[in-house]
Amino acid sequence: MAELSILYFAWVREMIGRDEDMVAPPPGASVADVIALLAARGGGYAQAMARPEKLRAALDQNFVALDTPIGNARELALFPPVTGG
Amino acid sequence: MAELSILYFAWVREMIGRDEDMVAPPPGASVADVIALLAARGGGYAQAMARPEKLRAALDQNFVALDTPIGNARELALFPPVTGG
Amino acid sequence: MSAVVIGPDDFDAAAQCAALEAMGGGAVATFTGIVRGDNGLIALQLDHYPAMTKAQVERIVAQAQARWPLLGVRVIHRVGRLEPGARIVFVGTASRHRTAALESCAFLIDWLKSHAPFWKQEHFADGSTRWVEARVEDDARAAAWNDQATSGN
Amino acid sequence: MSAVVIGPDDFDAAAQCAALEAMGGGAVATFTGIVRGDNGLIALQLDHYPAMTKAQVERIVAQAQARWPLLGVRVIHRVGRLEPGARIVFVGTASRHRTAALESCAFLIDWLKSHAPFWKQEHFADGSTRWVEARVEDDARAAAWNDQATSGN
Repeated sequence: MAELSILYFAWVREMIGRDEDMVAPPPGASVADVIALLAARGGGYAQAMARPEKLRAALDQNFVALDTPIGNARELALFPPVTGG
Repeated sequence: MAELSILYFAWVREMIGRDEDMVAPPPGASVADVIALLAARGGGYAQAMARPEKLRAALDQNFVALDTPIGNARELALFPPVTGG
Repeated sequence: MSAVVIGPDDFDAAAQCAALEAMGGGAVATFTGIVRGDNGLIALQLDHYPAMTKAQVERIVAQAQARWPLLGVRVIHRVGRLEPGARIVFVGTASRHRTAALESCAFLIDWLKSHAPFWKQEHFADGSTRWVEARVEDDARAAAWNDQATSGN
Repeated sequence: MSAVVIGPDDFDAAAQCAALEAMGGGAVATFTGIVRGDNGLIALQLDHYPAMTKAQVERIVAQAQARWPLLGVRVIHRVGRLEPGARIVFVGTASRHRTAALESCAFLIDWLKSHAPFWKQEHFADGSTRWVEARVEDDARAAAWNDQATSGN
């Protein structure tokens, strides 16, 4: 099964205390499914993933909705809504 | 009767060939009446004043519509629509 | 530094921006107009109505300040002979709010175009000259700010 | 000079403006965002997603270029620790047309706010920190550009 790099930014990274993880999501999993898998790890993961509606995601560096299938993507980033500019 | 300074700008000044004139408009005269008086002088005046709808005016340095009475104003400026900026 | 400068001299846009940036807002918007060398144009001659110009521009600036929460405004409009590449006009606004800075900057340049007593004459390489005609769109853009104010947008 | 620069370094806004003014259009619009020292803020820390940031900003620039007739665009966004008074972001556009320069500049800063992967963390004098929350108005302003495109305005 393909490995997926997961990157964290802003308070997601701070709550988890890590910059990234590698996971092997089940076939057909969506971004939301991966978020649920991470939340099940408890601790900072559970805290960061507690309210998926507060999260935004990018698959292979393109913004996607949380119901998007992971497909063959290599990199999933999870972060709060952006606040640049 | 009060004397009124008339100032010309842009192509109005060029057609008339003068920067300014002094006139004594009749009591109750409007800006348009003064324009008609100037047009009656013929030559460059007639040319510059031929189409009043192409002219704009300021009385004592405030933009006014052409039907505005001269009243006690001391200075009338006649010019084309502005093109600054 | 006066908020409004009308005169023949070029200006240091960087110094203007630095002054606006130092006003403690988070947002500075600027617009700079430059002489284009189209169609053989060798110079623009900018005529104005000296006794009226500065007061009228200051009136427009006061309208912008009444309408948006601005920390600073700078308007510089040059007059006289200006060659291609020369700056004609600079508008700069500083605010705590991005939209206030951007909108007031656009308002000011739109209103300068249609409400300040300047006239441009084009001088061409063949010796001919032409007074620039006012554009209907410019009046429409300026009028649109009034419509917005009326409808509360 | 690249149209898009993402990095920790401050920049010479005057040089950016000079480059835009030299592009032969008649109109240059700029927006500069600056760190405000409100409520005891001593620094902003700007986080970003390095592999994605530049490509995403270039995509936004390409959208502006497709939508308005632009001669040049410059976007500079800083990252890392920035103290009050420091520039965070610069957007500059050059066009033959005043409205194209002004509108594209506003579009770019609105879209950077809502579509570029940057995150701001506030650091206060008392040692506390706070991640800035996205503002609903910012999304609404960015979305409004889409509505305009759809309705043909």
